[in-house]
Amino acid sequence: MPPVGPRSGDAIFANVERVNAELFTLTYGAIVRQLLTDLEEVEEVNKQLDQMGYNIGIRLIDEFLAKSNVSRCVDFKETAEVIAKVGFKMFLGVTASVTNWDADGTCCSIVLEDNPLVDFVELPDTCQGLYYCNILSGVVRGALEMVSMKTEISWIRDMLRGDDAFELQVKLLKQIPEEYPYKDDE
Amino acid sequence: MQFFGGTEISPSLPASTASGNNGHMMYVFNRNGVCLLYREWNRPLHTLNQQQDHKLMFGLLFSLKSLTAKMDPTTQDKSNLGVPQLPGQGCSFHSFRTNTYKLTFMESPSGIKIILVTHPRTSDLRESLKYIYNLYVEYVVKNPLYTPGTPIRCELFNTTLDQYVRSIS
Amino acid sequence: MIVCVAVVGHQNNPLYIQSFTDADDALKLHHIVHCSLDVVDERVNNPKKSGPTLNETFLGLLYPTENYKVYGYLTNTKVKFILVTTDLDVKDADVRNFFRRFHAAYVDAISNPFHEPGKKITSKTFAERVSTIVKSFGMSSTG
Amino acid sequence: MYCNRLYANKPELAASRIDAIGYQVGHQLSERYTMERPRFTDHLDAIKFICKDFWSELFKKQIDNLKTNHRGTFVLQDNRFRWVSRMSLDPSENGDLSQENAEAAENKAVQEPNMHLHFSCGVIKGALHNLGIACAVSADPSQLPACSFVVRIKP
Repeated sequence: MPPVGPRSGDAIFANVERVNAELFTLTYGAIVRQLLTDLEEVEEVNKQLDQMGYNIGIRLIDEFLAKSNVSRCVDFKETAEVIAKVGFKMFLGVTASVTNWDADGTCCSIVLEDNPLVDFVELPDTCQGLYYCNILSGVVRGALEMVSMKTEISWIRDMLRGDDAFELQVKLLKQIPEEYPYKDDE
Repeated sequence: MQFFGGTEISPSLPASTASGNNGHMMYVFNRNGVCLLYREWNRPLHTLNQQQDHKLMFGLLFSLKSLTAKMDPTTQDKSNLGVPQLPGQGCSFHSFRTNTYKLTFMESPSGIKIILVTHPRTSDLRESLKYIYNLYVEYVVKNPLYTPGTPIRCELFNTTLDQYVRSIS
Repeated sequence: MIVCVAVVGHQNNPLYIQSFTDADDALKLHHIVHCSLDVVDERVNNPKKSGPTLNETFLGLLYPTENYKVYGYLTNTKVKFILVTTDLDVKDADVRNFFRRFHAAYVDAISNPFHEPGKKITSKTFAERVSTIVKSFGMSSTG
Repeated sequence: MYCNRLYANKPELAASRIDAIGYQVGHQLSERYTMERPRFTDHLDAIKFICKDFWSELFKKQIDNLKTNHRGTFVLQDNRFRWVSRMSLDPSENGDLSQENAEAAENKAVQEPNMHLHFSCGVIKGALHNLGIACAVSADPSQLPACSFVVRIKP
């Protein structure tokens, strides 16, 4: 099978309708802050951001597929590469790399060295448990679920917590085949 | 057999030579088999009620895909007939033609299926379906009032789609 | 050498004040900053025809004392920046350049989603950037 | 488009929250986009700034039409407002309803985009407040994809 779809998102990124970068970054910041005010518990905010990300991911996948011309996402390894190289470039304008594959190819890390979401951000001491970019893990989870891959995603490194990069661990739980939705005797 | 190969996507309209009313009807299903959209332009005969009609169409695709994959002479890796596949797994068909109509089909890796039934003498419509998929992204997925997984009720999508289908030759 | 910089909110509430001297004249510098605020108000309300262009953010030299020169800047959002320097021969262009960079640092600092408008600026990044800008003051034109 | 979707998927975030989020963003942006420009002399000057420079930064286009009654009310119209350009509902859905219900449905069609416009209103309000202008901002999406914003300056 020849490789399908593009290997980099640069060309697509250039064509995608873009929203003003500062507006995007500041809006995300304002949302996080509003959630902190409303929910009080940092854990709850993490959960909510993940859920919002998931809701976005399940929509974003179709735009990604339509614009990137990726026609199949069956192999997890290939899909992870495409998400990192093309997906992140297309929607965030940054390139991510995929590393730390485990032996059976079901777990890897997506590493971001640059992340526009955190421009200007300094976490106050009261928010130390906050995964500020948790929306990203939700987006990836939602998008992968739409291409039949149930995953578990967690943060390994976070620059707002003093690490040198952002690292998301993506663990494939199972691939769900398409079921025939109607009962035969109906 | 593989539907849509590695060609560049065309955000612009695929060229059409002549226009007319070649489109009969169109279905959009999601990965759960929910019929998100049924649109009809030219269908003189209705034999089934709408629900049965959708079910029949979905069943046809489901079985045909399973059969085409099973028949594939180029690959070893096959599951048993009727066993569910991942969207995009195995080979698939992109169209078939009868003496009275032509059916063109595409499926995205996210399981969105677009089926366009047209006049039997229409040309290769694979690019057109990709274009319709792009319309779906722009006017349905990006419509904040639309809830994923529910039937599509977006005026902008319908009008743009109708206009485009009229141009198909 | 710059001895003190300050950011003051539109109700004359101090948002950031930092002195850069070893001596314990912080109190004196704060007093100078405080006094300069009235000059800013006066300057804005009664613009001199000979002074800088009408409504320009850069207000120029507010007043010289025996040992210091005090410069002012007023943003569109009515936030005042004050600069106190011991240099007696200061180029206008250097001061303008200083305020431009200082303003950019300020804008980024208030863009932190956790910063509350009207509250003091506690950002470490901002403090570091200010210190860099202060250190490089006047360098560009002297070579 | 994407930030629009962020909150679009959060129906439980009430209008006031969305407005507050927009306010914070507008407040911050106004500081950024007024850097290196002279201070405004009056309200009209500031409103013009919103129509031209501010709108251009955000949407790569200016407000198409500005009207005022010269007593503190300004109407800013964008003939093709980007954040609602993909928004539509099917009117025929309510085709066979009685007159009364049809009116209710129409109200709904107006209200829903309204929720999404709270963000834009918040942005404008936050920006103007930071420029020293206390005001109330509302949106009129009845002519989609055109959209008008009404700014009422508080005396």
